[in-house]
Amino acid sequence: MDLTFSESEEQFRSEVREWLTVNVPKPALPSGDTAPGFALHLEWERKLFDARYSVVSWPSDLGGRDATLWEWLIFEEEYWLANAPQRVTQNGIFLLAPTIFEFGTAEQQRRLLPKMASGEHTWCQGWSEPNAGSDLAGISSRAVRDASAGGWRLAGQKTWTTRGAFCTHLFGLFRTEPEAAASGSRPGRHHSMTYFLVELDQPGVTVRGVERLDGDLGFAEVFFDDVFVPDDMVLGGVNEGWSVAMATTGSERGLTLRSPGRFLATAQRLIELCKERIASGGARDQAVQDRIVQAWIDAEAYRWQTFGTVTRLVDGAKSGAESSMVKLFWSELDVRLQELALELLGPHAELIDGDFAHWMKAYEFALAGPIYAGTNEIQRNVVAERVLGLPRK
Amino acid sequence: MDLTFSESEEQFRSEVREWLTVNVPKPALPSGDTAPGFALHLEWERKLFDARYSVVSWPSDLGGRDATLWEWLIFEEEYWLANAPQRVTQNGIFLLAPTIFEFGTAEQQRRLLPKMASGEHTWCQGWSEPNAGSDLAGISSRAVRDASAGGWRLAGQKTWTTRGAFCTHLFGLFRTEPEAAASGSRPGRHHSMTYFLVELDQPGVTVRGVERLDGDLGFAEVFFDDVFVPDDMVLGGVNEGWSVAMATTGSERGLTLRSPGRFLATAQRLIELCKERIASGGARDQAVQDRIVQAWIDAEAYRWQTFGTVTRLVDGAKSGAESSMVKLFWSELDVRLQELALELLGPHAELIDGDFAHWMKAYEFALAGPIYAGTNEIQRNVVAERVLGLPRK
Amino acid sequence: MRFEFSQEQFQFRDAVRDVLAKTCQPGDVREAWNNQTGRAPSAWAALHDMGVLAMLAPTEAGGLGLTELDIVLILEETGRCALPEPIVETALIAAPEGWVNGTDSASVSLPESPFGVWTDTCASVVTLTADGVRVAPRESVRLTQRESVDGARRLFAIDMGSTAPIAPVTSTALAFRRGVLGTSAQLLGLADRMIEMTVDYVKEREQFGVKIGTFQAVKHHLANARTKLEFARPLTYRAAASLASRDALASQHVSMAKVQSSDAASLAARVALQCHGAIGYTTECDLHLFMKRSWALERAWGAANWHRRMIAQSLFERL
Amino acid sequence: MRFEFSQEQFQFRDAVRDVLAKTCQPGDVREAWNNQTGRAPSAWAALHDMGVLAMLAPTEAGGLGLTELDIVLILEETGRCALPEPIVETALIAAPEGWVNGTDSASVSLPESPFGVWTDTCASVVTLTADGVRVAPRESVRLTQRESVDGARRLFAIDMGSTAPIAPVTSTALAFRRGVLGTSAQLLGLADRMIEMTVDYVKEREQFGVKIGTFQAVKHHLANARTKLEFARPLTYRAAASLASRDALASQHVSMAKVQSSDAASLAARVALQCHGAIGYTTECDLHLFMKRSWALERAWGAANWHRRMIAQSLFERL
Repeated sequence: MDLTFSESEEQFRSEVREWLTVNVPKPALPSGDTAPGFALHLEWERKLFDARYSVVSWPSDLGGRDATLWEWLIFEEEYWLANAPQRVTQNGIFLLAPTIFEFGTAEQQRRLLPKMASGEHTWCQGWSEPNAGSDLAGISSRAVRDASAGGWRLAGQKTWTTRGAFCTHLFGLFRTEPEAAASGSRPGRHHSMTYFLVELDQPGVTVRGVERLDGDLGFAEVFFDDVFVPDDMVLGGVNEGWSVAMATTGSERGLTLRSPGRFLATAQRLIELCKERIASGGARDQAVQDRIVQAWIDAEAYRWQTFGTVTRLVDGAKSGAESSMVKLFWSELDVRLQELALELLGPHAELIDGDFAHWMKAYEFALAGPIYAGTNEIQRNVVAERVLGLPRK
Repeated sequence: MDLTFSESEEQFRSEVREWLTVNVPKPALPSGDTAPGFALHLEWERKLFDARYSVVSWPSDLGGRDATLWEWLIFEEEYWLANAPQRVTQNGIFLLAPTIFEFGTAEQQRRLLPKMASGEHTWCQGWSEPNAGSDLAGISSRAVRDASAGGWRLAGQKTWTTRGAFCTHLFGLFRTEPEAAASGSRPGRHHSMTYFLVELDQPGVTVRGVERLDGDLGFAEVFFDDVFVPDDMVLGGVNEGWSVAMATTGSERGLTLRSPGRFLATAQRLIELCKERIASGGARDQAVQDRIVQAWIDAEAYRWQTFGTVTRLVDGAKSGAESSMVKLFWSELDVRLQELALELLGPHAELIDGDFAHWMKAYEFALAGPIYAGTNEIQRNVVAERVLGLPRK
Repeated sequence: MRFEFSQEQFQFRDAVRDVLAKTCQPGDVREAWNNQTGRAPSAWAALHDMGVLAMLAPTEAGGLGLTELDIVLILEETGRCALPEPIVETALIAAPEGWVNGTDSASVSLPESPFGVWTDTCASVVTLTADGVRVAPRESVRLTQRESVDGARRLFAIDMGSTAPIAPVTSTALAFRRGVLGTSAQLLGLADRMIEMTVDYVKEREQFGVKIGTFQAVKHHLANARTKLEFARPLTYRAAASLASRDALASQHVSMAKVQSSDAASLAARVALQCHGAIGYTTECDLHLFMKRSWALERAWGAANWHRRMIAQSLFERL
Repeated sequence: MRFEFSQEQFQFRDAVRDVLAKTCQPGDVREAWNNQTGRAPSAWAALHDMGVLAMLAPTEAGGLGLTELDIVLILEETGRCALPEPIVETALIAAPEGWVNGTDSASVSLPESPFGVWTDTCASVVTLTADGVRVAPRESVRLTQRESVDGARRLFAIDMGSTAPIAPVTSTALAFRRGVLGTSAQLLGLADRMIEMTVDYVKEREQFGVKIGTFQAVKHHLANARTKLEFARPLTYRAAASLASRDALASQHVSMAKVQSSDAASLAARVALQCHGAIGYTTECDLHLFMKRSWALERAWGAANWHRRMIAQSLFERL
C-alpha cells in the first residue's frame, strides 16, 4: 500500500490547478441546458480541448494525454475544486467513448473520437422510450435493413434524452429483429437490438425539448421517421446491441460518470457555507454540523473506495456489479449534500436568484441521481442478486 | 371537537394515579419472563384485580369496571407514567379477550374471562410454527375430531410462544381439514383451521422454554402429542379459525397492544435521562436533544392519532387496515426511543447491571416490535394494498 | 374528549374542495406561473363568495366569527390544490384583525419567513417583528422582487419605511402561530395530493410487463409516506384546537404541527418523484407544481429544525 | 498511489482466518459466555503461535516490527469470528510498547471506554488518561466486575491506586488511535459476518411458498447493509496506513474510520435481525453473539457521534 502520489502525478496536479485557476470562467457560466448556455459551454469545451484537458485519459493521437486512471482522478478532483463548468459533453466522453474504445473499429475510433473530444460532435443518449425506462429491454423503436443503400432505416421515439435539444448526434438502441421481441421470450427481448450512432441534423429526425424540473430544456423527445444510418455507424455487431449497451451503462454507474472529486468539492463548499452563515450572525447548529461532517466523511469514503477500485483496475481486474453500490452511494450522498445546504439556507432556500440560487438548482439536479442510469431500486436488486447472490425468483 | 376530559374522567385519572402511587412495587419487579419474576408479576396482577384495575374496560360482572375507551386510555397513560410492571397477562387480556367477547358464547365468556382477569388463568399465543411465521396460513399443526369423547385431539408444534414456559393456557390455530391445505389452493389454506383454547397442564403437552435475545426464557416451543380439547374450548365455528384469528391480530396491531401511554412515558424518561446526564457533567448535545424532541413529538402524534381513532370507534366505526400504520409507527418509534437512550449512555449502554440496565433490556425488547405481530415488511404491504389500493400482483 | 370535526365542518370542507377542484386545477396553477400576478383569481373570488376569507373575522365586522378549528380543513384543501393565493395571510391573519376585508388580500413577512408572497397584488402588507406588528397599504411600501423555485410564488423583500407598530407583541405571537398553523395545514394537503397522484401513476405505469405498483419497493415507499402523513395530521388538528381555545401551550402545539407536517410533505415529495421516475422530473408532469410548493412551505414560517429547537428550549433548557 | 494490500498481507489474513475458523467457532464464543474467563484460550494460543500478538513489537524485543497496516486485516478477522480476547489491547497497544509479551494479555480503559475487558485474566492493566499512560500488573489493581450485554465481555471498573504515569501524553494519543483503529476493524468483520449469515439464511428460509430472499424488501435491506459496509472499509484501511506512516492527520482518519464502521455494523445488525425474524430473536441462533459484540464495540473507544464531534471541531470550530 502506498498512499502518496508520485512526483509526476503531483506535477500534473499542479499544472492542472494552475491552468484552471487562470481559465475557469468567472462568474460561472449559465446553465448548459439552455441554447445560449450550451453555446457558452461549447466554447469552454473547445478551450479545454485546445489545452488538451478535454479528455485527458484518451490516447494523445485522439486528443488526449494518455493520462493514467490516477491522473484522471486527479484531474477530476482539481476540476471540481476549481468550480469549473459542468461538462455538456459528458455523455459522449464518459459514456459513449468507453464503448467505442471497446467495441468500435479502428476506423470508427479515428473518425468519431477526435470530433467528440473537441466538441464538434456532441452526443446524447437514446436509451429510454415512453414505455421503456427502467425496463430498457422493453424498447420498440426499430431499424430496418436497407441493403441497397448500405445501411438502416430507423423509426420510433426516444425520450428523456439529456441535452437532446442541443446535441449533434445520438447513440442508442434500436430493435433489429422486431419479431423476436414480439414473441416476448426474455432472450428474444435482449438479443434483437443493435447499437446505432445517429446524426441528428437530417431528414426524418424531429427533436422536441422537454423542460426538466429546473425549467431548463434539459431533456428531449427524439422522433425518428425513416431516418437513414449508414453501416459504418453501427457500433459492435448487428443484434449485439444489448451487450454493447450494458458496457455503457456499466460506465454510467461506475467510475466515470460521477467522480469523487465532485462530491469532495461540494462537501468543502457546504462546510464553507455553514461557516459563512455563522460568520454572518446565524446560530451555530451542532446537529446540522454533525450531518455535514457525516456527508464530508462519506465523500472521503467515496474517494478512498474509488482509489481501491482504481488500484484493482490498474492491476487488470474488471469492474463488476459493485458499480451498482457506487451508484447508490453517490446518488444518495449528492441528495444529502444539497439538502443540507437548503437546510442551512432555511427560508432563503427557495430562491432561484441571488447568491444562493445554485444550491436549489444543484438540489434539483441531485434528485435525478436516484432515478437515472437505472433507478436505485433496480441497483439494489442488482447488489442483492449479483453481489450478495440472492435468488432472482 | 372537544379536547378536554370530562369531570368524571379526570376523577378516574386521579383515583388511578393515587392508587398506583401507593401500590406500584418499588424497586421495580424483576423481569416477568423468568419463573420467579413471573410469580411476582402474578401477585401484582392479583393486586390489580382486587382493586378492579386489571381489566378496567370489561363489564363489571366479569371483573372490570365498564370503563369507556377513554377511561381505558387514561388508565394506560397513568399506568406507564407510574412505571408500573409490564403486564404478563397481556396476551390474554389484550389479544384473546377481545376475540372471546366477539366470538365466544355467553357460557365461554362467563367461564373463561373472570379467571383471566384475576390471573388464575394465564394465556399464551399459539400462532407461529417453525415453518409458519409471517406466513401464518402455512401452519401444519392439526386437530382430529374425536366424536366419542366430544372433542378434538391435537398434534404438532407451536413456537415463539411468548411466556409459553409459564402460562396455564394457550390459544391458537390448528388445521382441522388437512387435506384442504395439502391441495395448496389459497382458499383451502385459509378455510381449514379452527381456533382452540388449550389447557397446558395435561398429558401430551411438552413445553420447552427458549431464550430470548435478553437471555430470559421469554419464548417457548410447545409440542402437542394427542392432546385432548373438549368441544367447549373451540372459539368460533369449526373451520372458521382464520377469520376469528384475524380479529385477534387486528387487536394486536391496533389499539390494545401498545397504547400511547407507554411511549409518552418512555419519552418523558428519556428527557429526564438526558437532563441527568447533563446535570452530572455530560456535555449538552444539541443533535441528540433534537432527536429526543422528535421522538417526543412522535409519541404525542401517536397519542392524538389514537384519540381520533377512539372518537371514531365510539361513534361506531370499525377499525380497518389503518391499524397496520399504527403498528409500523409505534414499533419504529420504540426502537428510536431506546436507541437514543443508548446513545446518551455511550460506553455505559452495554451494561446490564446497575442503574441504566433497564435501557438495554428495553432496547432488546423494542427490537422485537418490527418483527412480531406481522413483520413491518408485511405491514407495509398491507398499507400499500389495503389503505392505498395498490395492486397485489 | 371528542377529537373529530363536526359534520358541518366536514361538509363545508367538502364544498370548498368541490369549488377548488373546479377553480384551482393544475392548469390554473400553471397559469399562475405565467400570468402577471402569480395568482388564481377565480378561485380567490369563489373562496370569498363562500365566506372563507371572512371566517375568522368578528361578526360585528361582518365576519363569521369562527375559529382556527373551523378553517384548518379548508386550508388543507388549499394545499391539496396548491392554491396560489395568500389565503393563510389573509383569512387566518389579516382578516380576523381587520387589517383587510372583502376580497382584499394581505402579504406577511417575518424574520423566519423574510419574503412576502404575492405582495404586489395585495392590499395590505404586514410585518411581524420583535417589537410588534406593522401594517401598511401596499402603495406606501417599497418592494424588491425575488424569484422562487415555485413559479407561482411571487416573492418580495419588503421595506416598510418608517411605519410604526400598530399592534403589540402579543399580536405578533398570535399572528405567527396562525401562520405556522395555516402553513402546516397546507403541507398536509400537499402531501396527501402527491401521494394520491403517485398511487394513481404506479397503478397505471407498466415496466417489466407489470404495473410498477406491484413492486414491493414501490409499495413500501408509498406506505412509508402515507404512514408519516397519518401521524402528522392529528398534531395539526390539535394545534388548531389549541389556538381556538387559546391554550397556554398553543405555541408548542403549532411548532409540533409544523415539524410533523413539514417532514411528512418532504417525504411525500421524495417518494412521489422517485416513484414517478423520469416522467416526474419534467415540468410537463403536474407533480412539480406540488413538489415545489412543498419545498417552499417546508421552510417557510420556520423549518422543522427551527421548530424542534423551539420545543427543545422548553423541554431542556429550563432545567 | 496503490491502495490495496500486498499478496503477503492477504495470505497472512487468510491463514489467520483459517485458524480462527477452527479455534473460534460460534460454539467457542458460546463457551466463553459460560466459562470462568470469558475467553477462548485455544484461539489465543494459535494467534500467539502465528506471531500475531508480537506483530507490532520491535524486532529487538523479539517482535516482527510490523505496522498497523499489516495487522488491520487480521483484526477484521477477529471481528468476523467475534473473538472473545483482548487482541486489540494486547497486539495493537501493549505489545508494541513492551507492556506485555509472550502469551500475556493486556486490558485497557480510558474515559471514552471506562471499563476494561477480560481484565481479571490479563497480565497487565493499562489506563489512558489526560496526563499520560499508567501501566500496572493486574495483581496490584483493584477490579470491580460489571456485566455486559455481551456475555463474553467480562467488564471491570479499574482502580489503579497510586500508580504513576509511565508514558507521556503522546503515548496516550497513539494508544488511543490504535484502539480506535482496531475496534473499527473488528466492527467491519462483525458487519461482514452478520450480512453473510443473513444472506445464507434468507436463501434457505421459505415463507409464502418462496425463499424469503426473493422478496424485494429483504433484498433491499441487505443491499443497503452491504453498500454501507463497502464505504466503511476503505476508511479503516486508510486510517491504518495513516497510523503506520505517522500521518499528521491520523487522528482525524481513525475518527472517520470509527464513525463509518460503527454505523455499518449498526445497520448490519438491524438488518440481520429483521431479516432473520423471530428466529434471530432467540439466543439459540448464533446471530446474537455477533450482534451484541457490535452493540458494545459501536460505543467503545468513542461512539460514532463522539468521533463526528471530534472531526467537527477541526472542520468548524477553528473558524
